[in-house]
Amino acid sequence: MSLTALLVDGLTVRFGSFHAIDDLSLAIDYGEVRAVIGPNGAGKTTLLDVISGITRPKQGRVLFDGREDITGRSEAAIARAGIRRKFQKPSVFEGLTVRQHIAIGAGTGFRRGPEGPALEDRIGEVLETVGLADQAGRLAGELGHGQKQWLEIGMVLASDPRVLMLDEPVAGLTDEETARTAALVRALNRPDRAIVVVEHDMDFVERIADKVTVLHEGRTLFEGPMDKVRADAGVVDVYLGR
Amino acid sequence: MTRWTADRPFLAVLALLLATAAALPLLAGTPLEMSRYLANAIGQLAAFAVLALSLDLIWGYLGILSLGHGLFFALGGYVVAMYLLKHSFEVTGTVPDFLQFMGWKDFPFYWAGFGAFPYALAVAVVLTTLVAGLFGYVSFRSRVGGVYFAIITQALVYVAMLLMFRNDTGFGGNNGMTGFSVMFGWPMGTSGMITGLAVASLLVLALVLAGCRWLVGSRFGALMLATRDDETRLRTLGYETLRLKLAVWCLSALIAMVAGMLYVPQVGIINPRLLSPELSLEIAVWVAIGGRGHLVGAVVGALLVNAIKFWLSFAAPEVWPFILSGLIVLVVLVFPNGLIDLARLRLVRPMGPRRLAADVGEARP
Amino acid sequence: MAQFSRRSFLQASGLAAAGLASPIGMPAILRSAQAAGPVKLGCLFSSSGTMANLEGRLNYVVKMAADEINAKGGVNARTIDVLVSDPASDWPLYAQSAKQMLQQEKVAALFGCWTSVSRKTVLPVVEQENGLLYYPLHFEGDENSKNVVYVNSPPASSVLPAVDYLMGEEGVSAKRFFMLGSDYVWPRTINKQLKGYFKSKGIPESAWKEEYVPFGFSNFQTLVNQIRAFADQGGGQPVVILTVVGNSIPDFMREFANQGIKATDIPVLGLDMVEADLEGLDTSKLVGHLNCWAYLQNAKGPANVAFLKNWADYVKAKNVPFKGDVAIDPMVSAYDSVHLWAMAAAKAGSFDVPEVSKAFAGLSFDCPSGYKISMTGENNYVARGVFIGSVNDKQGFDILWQSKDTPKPVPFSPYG
Amino acid sequence: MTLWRLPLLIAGLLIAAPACAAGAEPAARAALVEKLCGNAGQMGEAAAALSTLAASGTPEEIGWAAPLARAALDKTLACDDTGAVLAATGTDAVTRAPRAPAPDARTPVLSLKNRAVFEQADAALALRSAADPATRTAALATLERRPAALPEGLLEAAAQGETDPGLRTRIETLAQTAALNAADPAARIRAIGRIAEHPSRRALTQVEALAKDPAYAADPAFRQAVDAGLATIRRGIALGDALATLYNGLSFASILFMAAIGLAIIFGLMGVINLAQGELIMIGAYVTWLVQQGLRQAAPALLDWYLVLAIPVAFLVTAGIGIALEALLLRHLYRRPLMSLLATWAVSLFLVNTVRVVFGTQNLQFETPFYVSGGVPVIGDFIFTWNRMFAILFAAVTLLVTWATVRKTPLGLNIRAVTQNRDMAACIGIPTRRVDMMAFGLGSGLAGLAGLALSPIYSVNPQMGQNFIIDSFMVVVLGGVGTIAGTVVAALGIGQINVLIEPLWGAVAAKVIVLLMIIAFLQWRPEGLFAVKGRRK
Repeated sequence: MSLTALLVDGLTVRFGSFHAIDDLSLAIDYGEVRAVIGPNGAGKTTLLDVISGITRPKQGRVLFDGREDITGRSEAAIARAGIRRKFQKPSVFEGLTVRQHIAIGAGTGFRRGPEGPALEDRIGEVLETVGLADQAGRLAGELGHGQKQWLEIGMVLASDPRVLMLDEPVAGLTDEETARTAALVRALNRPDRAIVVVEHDMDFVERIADKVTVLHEGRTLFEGPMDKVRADAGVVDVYLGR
Repeated sequence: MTRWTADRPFLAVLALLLATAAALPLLAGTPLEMSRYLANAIGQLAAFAVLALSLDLIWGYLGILSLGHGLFFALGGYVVAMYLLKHSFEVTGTVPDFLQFMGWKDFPFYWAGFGAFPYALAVAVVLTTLVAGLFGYVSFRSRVGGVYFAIITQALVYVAMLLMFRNDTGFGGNNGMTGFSVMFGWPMGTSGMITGLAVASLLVLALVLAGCRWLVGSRFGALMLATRDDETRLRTLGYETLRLKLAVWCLSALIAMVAGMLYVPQVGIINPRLLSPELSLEIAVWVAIGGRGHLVGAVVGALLVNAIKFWLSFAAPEVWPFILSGLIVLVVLVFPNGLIDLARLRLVRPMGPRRLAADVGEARP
Repeated sequence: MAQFSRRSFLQASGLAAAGLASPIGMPAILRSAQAAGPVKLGCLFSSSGTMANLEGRLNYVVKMAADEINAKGGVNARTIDVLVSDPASDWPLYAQSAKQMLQQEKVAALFGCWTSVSRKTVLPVVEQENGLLYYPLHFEGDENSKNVVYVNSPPASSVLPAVDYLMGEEGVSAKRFFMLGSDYVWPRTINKQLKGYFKSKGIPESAWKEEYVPFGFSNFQTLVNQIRAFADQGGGQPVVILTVVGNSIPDFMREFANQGIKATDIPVLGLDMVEADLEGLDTSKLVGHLNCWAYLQNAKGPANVAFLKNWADYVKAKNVPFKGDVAIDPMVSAYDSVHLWAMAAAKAGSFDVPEVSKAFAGLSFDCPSGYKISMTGENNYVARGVFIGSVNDKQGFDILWQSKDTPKPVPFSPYG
Repeated sequence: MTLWRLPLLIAGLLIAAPACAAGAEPAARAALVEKLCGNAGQMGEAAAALSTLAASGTPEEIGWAAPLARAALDKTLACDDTGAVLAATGTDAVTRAPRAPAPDARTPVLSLKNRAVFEQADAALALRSAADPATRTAALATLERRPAALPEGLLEAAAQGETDPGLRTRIETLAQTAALNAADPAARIRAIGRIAEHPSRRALTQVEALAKDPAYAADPAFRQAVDAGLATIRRGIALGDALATLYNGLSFASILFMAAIGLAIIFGLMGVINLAQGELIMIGAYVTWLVQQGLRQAAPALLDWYLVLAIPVAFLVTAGIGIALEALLLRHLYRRPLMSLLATWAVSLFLVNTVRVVFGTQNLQFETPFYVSGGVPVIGDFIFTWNRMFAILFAAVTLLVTWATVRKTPLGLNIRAVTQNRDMAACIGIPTRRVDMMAFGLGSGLAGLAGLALSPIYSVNPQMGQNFIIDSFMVVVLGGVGTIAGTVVAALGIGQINVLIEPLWGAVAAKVIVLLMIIAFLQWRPEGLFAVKGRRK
């Protein structure tokens, strides 16, 4: 196993004449919680879209586990390889119960995945982790906003992914919920797992992130620990200059 | 999804279907015997209900609206009509009309073998799977969905209609095919045949309903709902939704085909009007009125709308279109889940108005 | 599907039951109310859909004829009650309505269908139920069911005389024929028979051309270009034999006139063209084009005067949504149908179809066309006169030619 | 140009002098009128006699004959036992003394063959006698249709008497054309040249026949003239065919565009499939008809301009219906596009049947103003028909106005903003609901205008809208949602391809092939021709 979980190499994404991502390179290691921040339109979500296979880059590639080129693969293949992602808007299946979500998340494709008691154990374990054990029978559409966020995290967690990407996990949450989520993210950190978090909430980022990447207009503006970020003149300029 | 044993509306409708199927032959000869007209009407209604189920399966549970399901309905219909004509010809020697007016001496070569029902059935299954599979594969692969899929399927069925209107295709053209006189060696139009076809339709409907109920209650059913609610989400969880959609789409097409095979012998004619975009749209209307995403809703919707249509197009032809459009608007505005909402109106709701499964998850922009 | 209360369960199953039961319950009520008194006749003409403009008026004509008969005391001491349905221009619905009329309502006779498709759809039903259908349209022939009365003419006694006229000295000495039709059985059969007829006259195959357009087709620009090209190739007087139907007729004629072609250049014989098709057109540019029917509004004679007056009065009295001053052949044919049926029923002293059928031989009726139309026992066709009409500038047809008497109808064409 | 005139003039005089037989004597006149009232054969003879009079009669004779030909065509000749009466003036056909026709008088009906000869006789007489140059021009146009069948000497006499120089030149040209089978080789060669000036398939047939003429083999000059004439005509026909195809394609495209543009705005903005769009087109046509009927009552003088005067009315009425539809129904269905599709279908069902109940099912009668009737032959077989031109121009103006509205007005800016990002637009204070309503009104109003533009081309009845719906959706989807340019290009492409395929495999096949092409294209490029790419999901 390589140390580098994700290697983004010379990535360019264009929508029409707009450069969403412009020759971007970065590396994310196992055991690391990496926060990606930046103003609106900096390319954060697009970066996650490219990694999870939703958007095809114009140039560049994404290597998983240091050697597996996953650019151009289908979303499902990338997910099965062990890269899972929570979306910006809570994306849950409103017609299914909480339990069914975790069961779907635990499976990998149509055939493989845990069955019977093993599956039940896994579901119980994940629900416990995200704190939804008492909601197992409810329809996802009936859950509150915070619960939906956690449900989605539980769903992507269920398959025990190697790379976990969280797009704005605390957007719209109360302080208390944010604190719980921060604890959850830290608890998910393991030596054989990389976690990428896109977030605007700086306090939250400070609490969870080992390292921060600041994107601006599709390029890396700064990379380093959070305290350095706050001190960096360029970053301050970008955030305040708007 | 509740277990099927606890799904009381489902059990009620299933029991009603089976009871009607049993009553039709049992009452024959008694004073309560249903008239041939009625038996025939029930049989046709059952065929429509099967058709509605096929659409509900993909629209209600997969979120894909096809406005071209008449294509598969008609495909089944055409194949069974070819069987009936060829079979009638082999038994009675009657030459079909369209051969006469086209001035053709013999059946076109592709009619060979259609006198045997198993062969016709096999052709229907293969053709439906092929057409549905090919179209579905290309569409789903390029992620055509939502209203686009609806429009394209509508155009597809329209193209098929234009093609079948042509007389030189060897399928009867605009006239279509009629004059079926023999089926499985027995004469058509007798009371026994009419009852038999009606019973068969009811049994098939019951079977399809039970089968669909089993499917949507399974793990696969959960994945269908997940695809409907958020396909990208499901894909990024490692599921190739293309395969799932394709499988359900083909299954749905096959059910529609079966509905066509039941319908045509009972109505006694097939022609390209079955391919008109309006009919395909109407199927969606039945499902929407009954309750999208509820198998029972689709069945009830199809039965109700068509029963009223049968009755009104005779009793008060002028008002039917107004009633239909009124019904649609009512359903769309007041009962967003279809008339199945009526059944829940007085349900005690401790948590305030609950959103129902079918109310969400339409294709999003 | 969460939890259902007992009540909601009952509602749901009640809903399903209502769905199944409504066709059972409702007609039963109608049945009991209508069982005793009058004898029932059924109409199978669409009042909605593409055929509504043409077929719709026939419903009223049948009712008007029934009123006339009722005013004279009805038939066999019973009054006539006309039932109307709306098959909505949807062919399978014609069969459905026919079933309903025959099986549920036990009508004594049906009057209906315009297109051949709808007739072919209804045919098996009438034959199975041993009913009686009066079909008021001229058609392709090649059919003779004992359960259908063909009130209008088959091609051998309507189309061929008209084509003969065009080919003759008195007409335009036509030598070349552009056959343009809607793609369905009637135009196909007509053209097949015409080709057979041309061959029998020694006209070479290069002298005709056949084109078909789909139902409801309206963009005739390219086709009219093709007709001009065909006409300009030389080789004798060209004519267009037009068998398009419905709205395609006015759309074709409009484009034809707009491209500056006059009847004196290339005459059009519109076999299905009636006054109603000219309603929206400026006919001053179409003067001279032809049609051929068994009745034209300008027919001479007291029967026609009386019929036109009756119709105009009826339209006014009943607020009928059609023009009171337009009468077309199928209207008269439908009118004749009701009278022919009433005469047969009176002669048979019964409403039973086999009895009524036996009474057909020797019936005759003073048709508004001025001819005495008649039936023989040989077949179920009615002998009618033939008119060739010429479009005038008042959206009507002048009578250009009419047959001496009523030619004997020939059900099966000898040509192809 | 003047060289050939002299001999012709002399020839004309020579012919005119002795040929005063037919109409001078009262007895001869009575005989002619009797023939007019006779059977088809006799009527034909009468027409020939009238034509001869036109060529060689005295002005008095021509003046006497002209009303007769007219009356035969207009069916205003009342024949009775004592002759005939010209019903238009109430005078005896022979003596022109006032008299009433007998009560049993009948009006002879022209057979087709006779109609042709009477039209020619009437035109010939009018050319010689009409006071109004416009009438003479129209008469000449009729004569130009069949130059070969003209009575000898007519054109020469007419040219001589003609006062209008332009008209005289035209007559002389026609005279030369008519000399194709004359004895004089020079006249024939000139005739070929004249014919080749107006290439058409008929001209081609005429000249091609000359290749079998003995002179073709014998006379090199003649041969050269024929070959050159044929080449010119063939070129002209090819050019005419190309132009006709382009024009037909353009005209079809303009219809598609008109039907689709309103839909494109609504679909692009709200993602709503408005299945009632076809019915709004139909209602636009009905409103146009109502305006026409209103003008007939209120201001008959303006009747010809009803198509123009109806523009604001048709737009406002259909826009009003659209706004009502949006406010009452579709407003509640955002985020549920498939349900709104069914709802609009219900609306279309309702509208069709309401119109059917109110107006009946028959085709509406429209006046045909001069600017949408007839056509001008251009070259070859290409005829420039005015009703199509009206639709094309109308579509072009609509395009311009729509484009300006969307690009240059505040409403347009809002519409674009909402189309591109509804949530963002709402955030910056754009009243999206109001914009939706206005845009729906705009889209519906454009459909109403389409109905107006189509009324001179298609039959107007309650069903008419249904013909457009699938075609217009294909245009919108192919063009790419939300772009006017896409709609234009898609309409042009579909129209042109359709017209190109149609002569090869027929109308049905053309439609099928085009639709299949679009379906296939959309599988390959679901966002259409001109869609803006963006982040998916």
